[in-house]
Amino acid sequence: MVRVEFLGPIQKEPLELDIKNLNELAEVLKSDNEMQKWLENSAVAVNDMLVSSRDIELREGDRVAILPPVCGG
Amino acid sequence: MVRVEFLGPIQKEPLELDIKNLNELAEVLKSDNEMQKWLENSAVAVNDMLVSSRDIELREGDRVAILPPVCGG
Amino acid sequence: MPSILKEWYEQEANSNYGAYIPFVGTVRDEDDIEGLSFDIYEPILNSWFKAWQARAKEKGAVIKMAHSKGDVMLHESSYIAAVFSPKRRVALEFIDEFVEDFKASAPIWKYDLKNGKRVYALDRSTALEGSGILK
Amino acid sequence: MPSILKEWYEQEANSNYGAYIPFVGTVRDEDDIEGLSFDIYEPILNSWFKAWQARAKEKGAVIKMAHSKGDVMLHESSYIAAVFSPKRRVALEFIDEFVEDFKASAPIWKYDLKNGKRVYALDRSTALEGSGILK
Repeated sequence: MVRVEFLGPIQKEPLELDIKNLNELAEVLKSDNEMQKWLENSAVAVNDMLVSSRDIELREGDRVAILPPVCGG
Repeated sequence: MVRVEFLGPIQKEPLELDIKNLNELAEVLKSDNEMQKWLENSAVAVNDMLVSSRDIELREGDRVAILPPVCGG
Repeated sequence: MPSILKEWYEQEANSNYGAYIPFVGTVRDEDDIEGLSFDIYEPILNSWFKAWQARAKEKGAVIKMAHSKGDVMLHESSYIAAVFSPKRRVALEFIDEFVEDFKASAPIWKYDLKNGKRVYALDRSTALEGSGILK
Repeated sequence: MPSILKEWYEQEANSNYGAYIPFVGTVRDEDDIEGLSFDIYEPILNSWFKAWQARAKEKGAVIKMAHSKGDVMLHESSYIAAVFSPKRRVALEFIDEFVEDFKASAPIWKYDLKNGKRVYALDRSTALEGSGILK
């Protein structure tokens, strides 16, 4: 299983998903109405490393984080 | 009379000169051996305003300052 | 003044740095807010900051940072950073680059506190690099 | 830490500035010096600084400055400046421009203290704009 966490203002509980890559994650999240608005402006981290493409295989135990727009300071 | 002061590292007592402009001041200072090395890299203030050309008339009571290279901080 | 500025200064008192430039960000009274509130995702913030510490070290400099979590009221400081460097030019450039990248890259989310509620400051927020890959 | 940084901060505590950036210049231990020493010509320094205060005001900012006269020993601070501004971008640019112009334009002369003597730091000094008109 892969754990997916939603950070900051995204009001959504973590998911435990049986997925093999970020393409499969995209399909799951696109079907979620409340997530659609966040997909456009959110970044993705796999095991706390930001990734720049969907071309990432996921393994058992990986953690994915969804990061909406930031504003520190 | 015009008072001429030498600032910072220029080891020279102030002068009281009977001069009408900065051209006359230049002539006086050029004839001073210890001043020659400073003329090239020093700026000039008249009544505490830096001037950018010699084209300045001086009046009775004016104060001229000679400012060698600076290094604050 | 935030006491951490003094602590940092004392930590480096014998390090022979010629320039010390702190940056202090304070919550302004504007738009009728009561304050700001922040969420921080520390694992990514820490690795981002470690990369900046390595960049500082390459230049013979040191960078320090502190950020508030949760609520910060008006006129309180929410964010403090500082660079120490042998030379002023490095320090001036470094604090600018660091603070700008902090705004663009640090995984921190800001909320206005209005009528006791947290309102996500979407219009002042910046999408992280690589955002949108799942859309 | 120089206590004047705290004083300045407290002076502006209720001014609603969002960014506070001090610059602290400290005497480094190098070239076997015992310290530095400074001469200042205050009338021109003051008018130069007033012009910068006016520039700061135009941008809604405030600039403060203090510089030592006479001897400053190793690891002591000789020069402190600070900018307060509503916005960070103005503050970051202003402190950089101010400190650089200070180096190039402030009527201050620096001496190394070596073996108890003052040695003018000509090689680190900058001729003021308009220098050489009498040569």
